[in-house]
Amino acid sequence: MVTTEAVSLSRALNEGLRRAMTDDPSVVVMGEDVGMLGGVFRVTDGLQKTFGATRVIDTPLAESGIVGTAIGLALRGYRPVCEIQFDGFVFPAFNQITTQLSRMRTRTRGAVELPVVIRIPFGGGIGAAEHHGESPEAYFTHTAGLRVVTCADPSDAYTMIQQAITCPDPVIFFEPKRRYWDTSVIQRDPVAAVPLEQAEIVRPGTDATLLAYGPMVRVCLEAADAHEDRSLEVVDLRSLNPLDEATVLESVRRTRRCVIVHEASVTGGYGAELAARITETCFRTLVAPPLRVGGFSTPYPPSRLEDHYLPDLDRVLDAVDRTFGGRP
Amino acid sequence: MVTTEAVSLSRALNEGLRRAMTDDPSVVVMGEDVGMLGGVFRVTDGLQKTFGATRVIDTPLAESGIVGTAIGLALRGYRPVCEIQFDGFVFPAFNQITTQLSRMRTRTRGAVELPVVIRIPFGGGIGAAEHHGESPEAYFTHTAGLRVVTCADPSDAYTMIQQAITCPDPVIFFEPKRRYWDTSVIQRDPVAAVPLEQAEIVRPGTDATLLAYGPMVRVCLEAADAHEDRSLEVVDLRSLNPLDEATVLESVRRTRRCVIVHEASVTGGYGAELAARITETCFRTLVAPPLRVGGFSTPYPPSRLEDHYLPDLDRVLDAVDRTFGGRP
Amino acid sequence: MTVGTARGDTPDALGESPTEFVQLLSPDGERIEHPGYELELTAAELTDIYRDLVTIRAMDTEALALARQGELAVWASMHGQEAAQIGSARALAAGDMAFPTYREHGVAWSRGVDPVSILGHFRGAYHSGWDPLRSRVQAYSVVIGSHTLHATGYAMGIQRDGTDDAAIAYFGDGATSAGDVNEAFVFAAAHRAPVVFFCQNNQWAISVPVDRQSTVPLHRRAEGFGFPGVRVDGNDVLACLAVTRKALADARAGRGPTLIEAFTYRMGGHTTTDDPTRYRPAAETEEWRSRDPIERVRRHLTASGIADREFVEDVESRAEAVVVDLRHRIRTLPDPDVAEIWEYAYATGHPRVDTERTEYADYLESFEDGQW
Amino acid sequence: MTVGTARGDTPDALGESPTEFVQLLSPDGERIEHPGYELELTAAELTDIYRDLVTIRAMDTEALALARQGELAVWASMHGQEAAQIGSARALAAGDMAFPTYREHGVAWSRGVDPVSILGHFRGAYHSGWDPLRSRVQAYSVVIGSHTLHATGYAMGIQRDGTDDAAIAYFGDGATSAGDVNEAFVFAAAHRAPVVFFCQNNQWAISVPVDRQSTVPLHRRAEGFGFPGVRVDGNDVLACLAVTRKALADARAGRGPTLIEAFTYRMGGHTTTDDPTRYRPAAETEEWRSRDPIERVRRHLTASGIADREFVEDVESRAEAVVVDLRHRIRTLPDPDVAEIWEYAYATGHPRVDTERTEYADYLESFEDGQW
Ligand SMILES: Cc1ncc(C[n+]2csc(CCOP(=O)(O)OP(=O)(O)O)c2C)c(N)n1
Ligand SMILES: Cc1ncc(C[n+]2csc(CCOP(=O)(O)OP(=O)(O)O)c2C)c(N)n1
Ligand SMILES: [Mg+2]
Ligand SMILES: [Mg+2]
Repeated sequence: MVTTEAVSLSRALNEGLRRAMTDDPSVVVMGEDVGMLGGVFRVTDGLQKTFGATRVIDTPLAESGIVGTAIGLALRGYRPVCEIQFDGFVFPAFNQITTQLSRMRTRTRGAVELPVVIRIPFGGGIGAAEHHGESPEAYFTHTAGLRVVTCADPSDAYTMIQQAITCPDPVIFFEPKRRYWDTSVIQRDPVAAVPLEQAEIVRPGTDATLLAYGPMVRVCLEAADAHEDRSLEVVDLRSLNPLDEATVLESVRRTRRCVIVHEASVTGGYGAELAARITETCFRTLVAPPLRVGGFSTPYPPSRLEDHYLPDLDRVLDAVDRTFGGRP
Repeated sequence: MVTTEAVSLSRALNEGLRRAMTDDPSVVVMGEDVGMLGGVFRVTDGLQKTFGATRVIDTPLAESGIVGTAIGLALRGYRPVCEIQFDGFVFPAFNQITTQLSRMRTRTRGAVELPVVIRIPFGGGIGAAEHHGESPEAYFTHTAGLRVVTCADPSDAYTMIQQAITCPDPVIFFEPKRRYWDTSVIQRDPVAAVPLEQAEIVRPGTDATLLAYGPMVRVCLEAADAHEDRSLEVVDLRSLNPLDEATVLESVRRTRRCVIVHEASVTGGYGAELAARITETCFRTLVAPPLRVGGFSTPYPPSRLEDHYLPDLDRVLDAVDRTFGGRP
Repeated sequence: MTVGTARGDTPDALGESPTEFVQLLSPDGERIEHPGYELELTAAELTDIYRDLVTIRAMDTEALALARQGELAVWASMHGQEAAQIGSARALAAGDMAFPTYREHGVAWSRGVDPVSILGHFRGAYHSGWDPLRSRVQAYSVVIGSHTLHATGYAMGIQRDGTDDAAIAYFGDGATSAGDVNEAFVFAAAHRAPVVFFCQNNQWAISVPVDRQSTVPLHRRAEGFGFPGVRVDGNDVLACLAVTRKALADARAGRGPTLIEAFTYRMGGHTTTDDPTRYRPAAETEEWRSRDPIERVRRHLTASGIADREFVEDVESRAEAVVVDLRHRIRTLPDPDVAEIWEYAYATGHPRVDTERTEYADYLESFEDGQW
Repeated sequence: MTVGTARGDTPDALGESPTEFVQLLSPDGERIEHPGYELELTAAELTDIYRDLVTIRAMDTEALALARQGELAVWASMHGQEAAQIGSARALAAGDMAFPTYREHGVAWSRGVDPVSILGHFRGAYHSGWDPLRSRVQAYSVVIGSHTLHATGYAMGIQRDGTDDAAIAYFGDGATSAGDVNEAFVFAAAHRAPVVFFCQNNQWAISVPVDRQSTVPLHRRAEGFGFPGVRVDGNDVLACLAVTRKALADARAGRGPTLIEAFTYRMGGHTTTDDPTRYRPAAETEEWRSRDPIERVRRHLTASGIADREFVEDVESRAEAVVVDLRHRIRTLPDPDVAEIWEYAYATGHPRVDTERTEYADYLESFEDGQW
């Protein structure tokens, strides 16, 4: 079913999955509540009805089991797409992801490929309970052998999920939870699709670069719109590992300033890698240090406090101003 | 048993544990093979004989179970010291560490403290099989609520393990596997002990700072000795979270150059956080970007290749020279 | 009174094979004897139980309304599981420690936890609103299964203390698939730890029916780990009390763990954000309504002359009073102070955490100064 | 021939209660019938089995020597477990897939894996030296238990393909405590997946005796998950073959998984870096030596006239030839090229990985240029 009206990010993922399952009978979807319920965010809505219970599998409640059996299915030639219900519940599967999924290719000297996609709704800002609002991406970007990507809008959601599924490497696919219901008209032409590992300059600018991904892209766009004095460029990284260094470094070299924004704790977060890499390569061009805006170095707070913990427009602008030598 | 001759790092840990168990009957040691065998590295050698099987517990083979029951023991007032047999086997316990151990204090608004120590032999260079030579520290330093420390020599091993045990916060205690058999005369005076969260300048210098911890401290000391033209300062971080920013930043501000060395993959490793933080705070003082020397962005290789993967004296010196504007 | 083993459901009722379980009170309120599970309760004890059941049902109903009004972010209803929770919690001694999931409001209430603390969790005011060590019920556990290992470790601590306390871990049917729960079985069996595993099989793990988790009755899982499992009518508060009491007695006597499967039903959605009509037939829920855990106690009390209409009305009006007070207090519950973000992460000083707190306070102040 | 259930050990022998298991060949080489496990083998099949047993024992002995000489970094000996591995692997059809741990050299050998690839793993030349998909035995799995889920998922794939292949997962007694193994039981049962769980209970997980993992026989774990468990004399190659064959037939017929507990013994240390004298009495090992899995086959072959002294000598000299060749090839096994560090991490291009490879090559070259 192809629509021309605006669709939500959740719906775009649903259509992307549907397309992938139609194109390739080896694609199977598995996870908790992905069948009749269609997933708690409805991303797999209706898929079981169309493709049956052997291709859309309601699994027992065990994340290690989900990823572990997905690896087995991939060894048998399938392309499993696993859903982890919420960010905070990926940790029981961490061993399978880190010691098995990410390494099978290296372990077998290329003899075995594991084209497994692990979808994880991530990020906060929806007023949810503990373990339902977190951003664990840095645990995965440090794990060699994994690809880590995230979409920020419905168009990317639609294409990137399909690209992730056809990718021969395992892909951790982060979905910006609080953007599930954002809508836009989606681009369905596969020829026009940006490659999975490429970053995108979603708003050109000249004075400073804002680096973001997933839910923070919109915040950065709003910040760029809001800033009265400076022309801010916003880069949506899209792929965190590999990082599209060419696009990122080109932008930073041009603007000579950058602010990195994510929801995860700043300490040891993905922004640390960005800042370190940018400094290593652009040290002489930079006129200010790369600054990081993100969650604090404490566990994610109860939801009544999350608006403080999460970067917002004001905190981004504050950091931008600091790269220009302090608050105005 | 107190000795005045040189003891190995493994032995120093053993003595530290023995001291802690003698001082406080609530300390229990638990893990796979920690009893009769004394652990695969003999760190718990003889403890079961002295303290009995109720205080030195040979657990079933299940790391989540080890950490999960340790949390329960701590809730009941005990101070468990868990041994994870090798770095690569901590991942089945990752959920318990990340979602439970690190957060119970926050979750209960300070009502519950979990003084649990998790000992993990880490690092490569001993010719071991897959999963036996890795450096997972960055997964833990990004996890708010945990303290992460590592010792580099027998004296620190002896005192730091005792400090970790008395610490009211959960501590991930990394032990540099390939230094277990390094020996030195250990300092046993508790009054002279450096606080757990403090870094130490283990070799003063003026031209560049080498930041290292655990197994790489010795490599950096050797590099400092070997460099013919430059005076290199070596800082042993000891505590990764919290980081002793005061000591680190003071050193880097003084030398204006720094090289960060660890065995873990550079991508998303702890060095990224160090580099980012140093740049944020010392940007105008630095004359060169902080450089990172570490493992590559690929899974740990088979042991016949590990000498290439692991930083050595030459790679450290190469980086030092690059901070001075290229190879000599 | 009839004697023997009751059947929980008939093949046609739920489309599965008949289920044997321990039942002491039939859906009609008839008292049944079950060998090995003798239970003598005074009239006062029975009316207390009834009071608890009615009160938590009222609180649950109120919480659902508060969630609908936006006063709570979400609510996990325990409707249908009152007997399992009140019955088992009543079996606990003062020194025992309970390890609940997010749905054990009846257990928390039984342990004397202020209901505002329970609702405050769902409001997002805090992760946990009570002191777990003082109230002897731990913080609600959200990551399925993890806390069963905590209960087991806690029980290992009891063994080392040499006291006759016990621990009880609550979890659902879905949780039985989790590695942690099975590891808890391994550790508890290896140590003969004084822990009771209380599984509320409410037939559903969100949208997944229990037969996706196991093709055999859940209580049978225990035997292969080396300890007994028993199925109890989870809608029968007396049976839940008796079965838990026996399991706790065994634990205290050094006979190790027991797995109790309380066969019950989740009458509502998984939480207020769930839509159960997407995956389960209304007829199933209706069938279970006829086995209501509160109704049968009322029938029993009335039939045995312990309670009259006046008593029933008194219980209801007192429950209403609790609810009115609760509604008021939750609506006026202040948001936590922003400093709580940093307050509890570490017991000891942490330079980065301290810096962040100060910097953020300065940042917030800069707005109040009108600079922004 | 005697008929009936054999006893694996007597209370005084191992200090535990008698153990019932399926046995088809007594330690004396006497053929026994066991109802449900009929087995007819030709003389050629029997001699083939014997040849395998002797050859892998010789290889194992050689590998121990090579480890002592420093040619291998470490070796995990399978001494004592030959019958369990050869017997079960012989039951596999060509299309079946085996999921081994680090100790399944007999299984790998049975599947036609070049022994140099096995030893190369322990030399540290590579993590895995064979193509798992072509040889139909997966890479050695080191993280205890993880691969049991892979086997289960693979079996779910077989179901989806509609073929009658099966999967077999090997693991030890210690592994039964791991969450992953129990989750594999859950998934396999829920899907009735065609997978056989083959547990070699060699009585020890490094220094931890099996009774720390479970107080009841391990095969009983299965029942509570809804599938059958069976204990077999793991030192009896015929029984291991018959029991595995039946389990595989059940799997192919859609009857779901079976847990097989092969009751056996690890005659050596855990690996060459282990010192078993620290934790277990020599008498125990000696007791088990009298149940040697190879000796009983030799006795049977000799007694039944299938083999004479000449045959036995021929088998030994051929095994020796394999070993001599192996020794030579492992000693001359080249170290892997340094580029392998980056070669296999990703199937597709990865800028950072590519940069590192180039930079490191330049760096190495700078030494060769004599600049350093
Ligand atoms: C490890 C983990 N995975 C997934 C979830 C999401 N989740 C919350 S409740 C639930 C179902 C739980 O079912 P059950 O154990 O039967 O308990 P019930 O909710 O029925 O009381 C799921 C999948 C979670 N909380 N933790
Ligand atoms: C998850 C994990 N934890 C710990 C280890 C370390 N380790 C290697 S083998 C072993 C014992 C395994 O015992 P068992 O399962 O009985 O197999 P066996 O070695 O006896 O064949 C342990 C603890 C590991 N490999 N993986
Ligand atoms: Mg349930
Ligand atoms: Mg074993």
